[in-house]
Amino acid sequence: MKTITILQAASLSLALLLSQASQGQEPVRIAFMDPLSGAFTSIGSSGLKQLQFAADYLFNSQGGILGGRPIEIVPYDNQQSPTETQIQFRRIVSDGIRIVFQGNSSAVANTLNSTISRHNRRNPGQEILQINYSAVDPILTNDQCSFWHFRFDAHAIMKLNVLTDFIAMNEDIKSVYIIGQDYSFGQVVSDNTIRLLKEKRPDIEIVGNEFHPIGQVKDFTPYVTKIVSSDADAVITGNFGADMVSLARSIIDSGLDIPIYTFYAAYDGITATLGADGKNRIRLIHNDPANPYPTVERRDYIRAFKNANPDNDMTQFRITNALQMLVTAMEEAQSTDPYDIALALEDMRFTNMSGEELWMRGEDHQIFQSLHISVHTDENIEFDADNSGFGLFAEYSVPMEDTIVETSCRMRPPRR
Amino acid sequence: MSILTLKNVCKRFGETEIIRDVSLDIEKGERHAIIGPNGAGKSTLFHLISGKYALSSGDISFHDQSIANKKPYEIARLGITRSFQVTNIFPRMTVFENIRCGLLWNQKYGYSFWHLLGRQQDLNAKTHALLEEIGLGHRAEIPAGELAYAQQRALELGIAIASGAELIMLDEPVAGMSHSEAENAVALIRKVTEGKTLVMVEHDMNIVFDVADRISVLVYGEIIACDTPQAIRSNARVQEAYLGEVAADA
Amino acid sequence: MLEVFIFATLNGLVTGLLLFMLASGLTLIFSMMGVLNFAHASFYMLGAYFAYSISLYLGFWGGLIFAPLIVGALGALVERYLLRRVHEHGHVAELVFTFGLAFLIEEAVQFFWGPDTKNYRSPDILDFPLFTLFGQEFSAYRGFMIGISVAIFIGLYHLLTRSRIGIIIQAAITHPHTVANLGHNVPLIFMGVFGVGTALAGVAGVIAGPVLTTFPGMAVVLGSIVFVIVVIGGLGSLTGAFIASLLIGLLQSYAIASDLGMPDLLNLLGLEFGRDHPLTDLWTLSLPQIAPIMPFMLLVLVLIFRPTGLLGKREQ
Amino acid sequence: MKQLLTKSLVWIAYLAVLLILPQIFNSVLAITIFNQMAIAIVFALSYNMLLGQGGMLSFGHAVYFGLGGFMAVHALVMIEFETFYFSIIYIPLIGGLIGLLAAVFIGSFSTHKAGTVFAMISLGIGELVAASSLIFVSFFGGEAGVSADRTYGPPFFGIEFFQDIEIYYLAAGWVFIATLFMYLFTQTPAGRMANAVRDNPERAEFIGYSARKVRFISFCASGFFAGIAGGLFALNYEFITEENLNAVTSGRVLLMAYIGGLGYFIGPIVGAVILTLMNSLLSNYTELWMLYLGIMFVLTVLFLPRGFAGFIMMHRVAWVQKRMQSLVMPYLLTGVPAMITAVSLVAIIEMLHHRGEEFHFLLVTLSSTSVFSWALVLAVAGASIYAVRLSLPRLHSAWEDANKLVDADEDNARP
Repeated sequence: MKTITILQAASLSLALLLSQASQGQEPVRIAFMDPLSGAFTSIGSSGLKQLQFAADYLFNSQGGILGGRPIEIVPYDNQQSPTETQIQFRRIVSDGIRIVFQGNSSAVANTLNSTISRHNRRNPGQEILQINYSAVDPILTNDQCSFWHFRFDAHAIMKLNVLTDFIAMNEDIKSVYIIGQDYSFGQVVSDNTIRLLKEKRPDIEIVGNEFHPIGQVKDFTPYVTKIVSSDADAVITGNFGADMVSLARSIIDSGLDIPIYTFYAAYDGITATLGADGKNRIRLIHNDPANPYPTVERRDYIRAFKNANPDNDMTQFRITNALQMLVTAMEEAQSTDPYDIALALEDMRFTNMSGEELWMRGEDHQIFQSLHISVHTDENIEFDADNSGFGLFAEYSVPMEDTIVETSCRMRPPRR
Repeated sequence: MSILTLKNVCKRFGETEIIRDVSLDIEKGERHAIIGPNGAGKSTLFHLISGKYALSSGDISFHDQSIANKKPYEIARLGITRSFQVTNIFPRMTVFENIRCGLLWNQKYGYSFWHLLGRQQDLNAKTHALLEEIGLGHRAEIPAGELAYAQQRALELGIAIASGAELIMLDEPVAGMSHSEAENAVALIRKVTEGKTLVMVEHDMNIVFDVADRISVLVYGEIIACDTPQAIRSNARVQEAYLGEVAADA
Repeated sequence: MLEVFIFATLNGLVTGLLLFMLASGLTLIFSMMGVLNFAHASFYMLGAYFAYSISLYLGFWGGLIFAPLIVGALGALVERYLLRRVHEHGHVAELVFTFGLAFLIEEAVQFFWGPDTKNYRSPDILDFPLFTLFGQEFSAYRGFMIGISVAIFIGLYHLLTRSRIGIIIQAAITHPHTVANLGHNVPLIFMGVFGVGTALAGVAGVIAGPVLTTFPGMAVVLGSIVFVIVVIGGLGSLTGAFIASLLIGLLQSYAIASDLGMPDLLNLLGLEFGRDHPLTDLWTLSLPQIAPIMPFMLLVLVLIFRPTGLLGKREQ
Repeated sequence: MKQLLTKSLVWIAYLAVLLILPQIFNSVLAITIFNQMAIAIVFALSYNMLLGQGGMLSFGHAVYFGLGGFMAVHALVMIEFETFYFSIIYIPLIGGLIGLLAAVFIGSFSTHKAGTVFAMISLGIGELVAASSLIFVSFFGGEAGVSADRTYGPPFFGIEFFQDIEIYYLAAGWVFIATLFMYLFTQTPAGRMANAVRDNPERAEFIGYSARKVRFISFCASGFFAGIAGGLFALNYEFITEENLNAVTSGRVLLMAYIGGLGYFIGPIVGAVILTLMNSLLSNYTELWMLYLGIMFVLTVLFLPRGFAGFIMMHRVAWVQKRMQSLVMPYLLTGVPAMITAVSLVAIIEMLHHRGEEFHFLLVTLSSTSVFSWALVLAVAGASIYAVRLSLPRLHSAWEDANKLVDADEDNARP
């Protein structure tokens, strides 16, 4: 993989210096843009490994696509910074690549989304397609939806819908405490949790609704003190990264034994760090099966990936889904032009390796598939995370049909 | 008539009183020297006049206008300029720039950021003239920090007089110079302070008695005598309080 | 409410004392050499990471002993072979150098230990609740943290007031220049002080790592705060640093604990603003929200109204 | 007169380079990088007005850049909704005015002192503004920032600024003007006194200048030009986020100015170009580019305290004495092996980084697991280091010779 990275980089910058974007080559080139240096490297590079693996294992080793053309993944490092994203996007354009995979940080996804629609409007015939495999800000498939953007992850409200159902079913929970990072996603989580719980379980009391600055909190104990003194029966948080770990740690250390409902409390070092302390306490809402994994095919796929990348996990299977559906669309349209691909992707129904059906709604380009709530444990874990023995075990699943929500998207497909 | 007047000036640092009730009149146009043993408070007196230190009590007036506790730059603008015991120039700027900066305020440039100095023929001419006067014309483009010691002292004198002040205060202008250097320095001082008022602190008695019209003797923060050189020479108190000591050294 | 207050105080104490362990070293270094060491928090981070790696083989206590020594040695080397070079170029150069060093150390940590959070655990012996109040546990480890910090404070205090080297350092703090004339090997003292200072930061890292999580960002989170403390406390004043540390520790902890905010203030004034008001963010501001920036507000205010800091004598 | 001629020639050359560059490198990416450079140059120059010219070390200069940028983006939005309507070529000016406004306010209390106190205040202010920018979402747009579309303004001679290249020429124009004015500022009484105050504030006061006022003026000017840079940023990216006024950006501009060379007018320009190139090219060769950047920065502070520009200026004496040629050979003899050493060290770092994985490095394929790789790299490193040690004394003596005589008659040293 690295070999490709560096060769690519070299040839690209060479191309730059000779001011000749290398166009019209044999391989179908797909850009992967996510943090590959800096604090968030691990998440970005893990995603890159998964995409690269999917391309090689599913297609390149099977003789390529569109009659023998290999898929070539070209990495771009945006350091999870909107500004750097702008620069890398222009690099992608000048390299003549038309399809961009991007996942991390809604801020980046939003920037990219508006940049791409701007670019596509100003440069007809050179449109770029955005494959969003992980950014969950609802507006991307609602008010800000775009013909050139497809999301392969369930957005925050969809996930919260399921999560609140799950909480509503639990009679023991009489009060919840919401704590999150002080930015858009944190706000979305808090607002919708309150809204949905009011509908489903008016008796549940919201005993706390806390925002803390992103990545600036040294010690979460003061927050936990408030949680404890509020006698909450459960905690809901949208925190990620170090903020997630520290929060969970502080809650555990304070001896508070209540469930913690999260979005991002697994993989990339977090599972290992939580270890035994988090067992049966921390639950995740996510859009893809966890242990036990349904099909043999799926298991083999994970094993193959594990063998190729012993230090990484198949953390975002949706990347594979996205690539498979993308290729299906290309084959269908017999074209690599973003416009044709987009049309083919709209309302596509696709059965993936886990044997479940995925639906890409044409109205807002939002994927729908089964959603799951899993617990952090070391029991019945076939595929663990961070090689820690701990992993995710699915406790509750919702079929695709029940995850569908309305959209405010009014999409104007471009004329051709 | 007197240009600078000190009335019962006192300066305390915490408990210790450095300047005790000093009163002094500097006549317009005179060359006045202040002498006294180390730690007598000569430099402190300079700092008080030039506004580096605030008075503890008393009053200082320049042209019958009180300058007590004014800011140094306000006092400088009124026409009092000074040099320092330890060389005090702008080391990273060229000799030329040093002098030109000295000239700026009294040439009415103020804080202007719309004049281009390169275009100010008159100003630059004045600067060159002054450079020649202090004998640094050929060093104009050297960074001041790289000058030899004696030259740096000369430069400092140049900066001091550049402001065109009427009252020039020099703190040990020839300290640490060789005999010949000192002579040149004195000559220079005579030349540039022509028609101005000079107050200087100096240890070298020959120079003091050679240059000064009047001498004040400062001992432990008090002026014990203020008179013509001859009178000072023959003043008994000064003899035992100060000159005796010097004689002993010699 | 009472329990919140009590625990807020305890938490503030823990944070404050931890901050002091960093601030004390920084103050010592500054007092001696007039260098505000930007990289100080980075040494704290190094302490945590070394302790983590060591604890994998020798357990927590091994880390507690050896990590600070390694960090201290590193610090001494930095002073001897790098900082001393820069010294002749003046304070700005020094400040900029330590700034670059901080940058470099963070990158180096990511290079050697990777960007993920490390699973650095507190020792099992201290893995029990010290006491339980209103059904809330106060872990023994936090008690241990307080203990260590206090011990270090006392130790440092004695070292500075009783021992001969302490007297010299004291002298150097008040009269930096005269000490050299007294024929002491000042460069050596500098190296020593820098070493000890960074070692203290190391200790802080070792005992903070398990609680505040060990990740490459941990230096940045604390770095500027420690700076603020040293400046607020008064450049060169240990006692000032101590007061400032506790002040900021408690301030932040109380701010988070409280639920007060602009809305309460407005209600108090009987004012009412709709959500759509252009300044809505201001009207909905809450104390917990601004807790992390409080130190900086304090810093700016102090510097404007009392540039010497609370107990400082010297100005830069 | 002759001097004036040469000077104006330099400026014409500068303008020419700015205009011709995109003709030589015309790929989309090249233009992007040039736009970055343009912004960086103005920003770094404005920072140098503070630190280099005025001796004020600031850790919060991004505040003025950012505020200018935010206001500029909001201005673009207003143009889009025709709150008021003017050509976007004036947008940078708006950024500049906002930067100036902020500087006037903050400078009024932060310029009392230079040195540590000033540095700390700037740090505090920087953190405050950065933090507030995340709290006051309605103006700063939270972590996603605010964005606008630059193409809604009235066309400027038919140009609607759809393409980055058009923005580049606009930026180039602004860069040229800003650079010119910042240079001229150094030639004014205020600019000169800034140097004087930097060198010796006490003396400056005794020649009639309030050190504080002098600092204040430089501070405001610097804020103004930082704001212009922010405005250019807004035009180029049509959006801006909190990260453009936080400590990272402040740190980056410090790096640029310092690596380029403080005190020399051209320094920051050099630094801006170098860092922009590193940032956008190096980051594609290796994930470790930040590490290399850090190493480079520390080395610069250690060995080139006056930055690259300072390194060039070091040769003034030798140049004046026409002794440069005597240095060429020694430089090559030491420089080439030194380069090789650096490269081999980089190779070692990369090998450690790609634990086990194979990767291409220049012409060879390396892997930390292959003995051959290690042998090769270590051999090269060892040999080159030895070569450096061998040739260093010669370079040293050559340097001595080239700079000798100077004490004998400094007059030669006059350029």
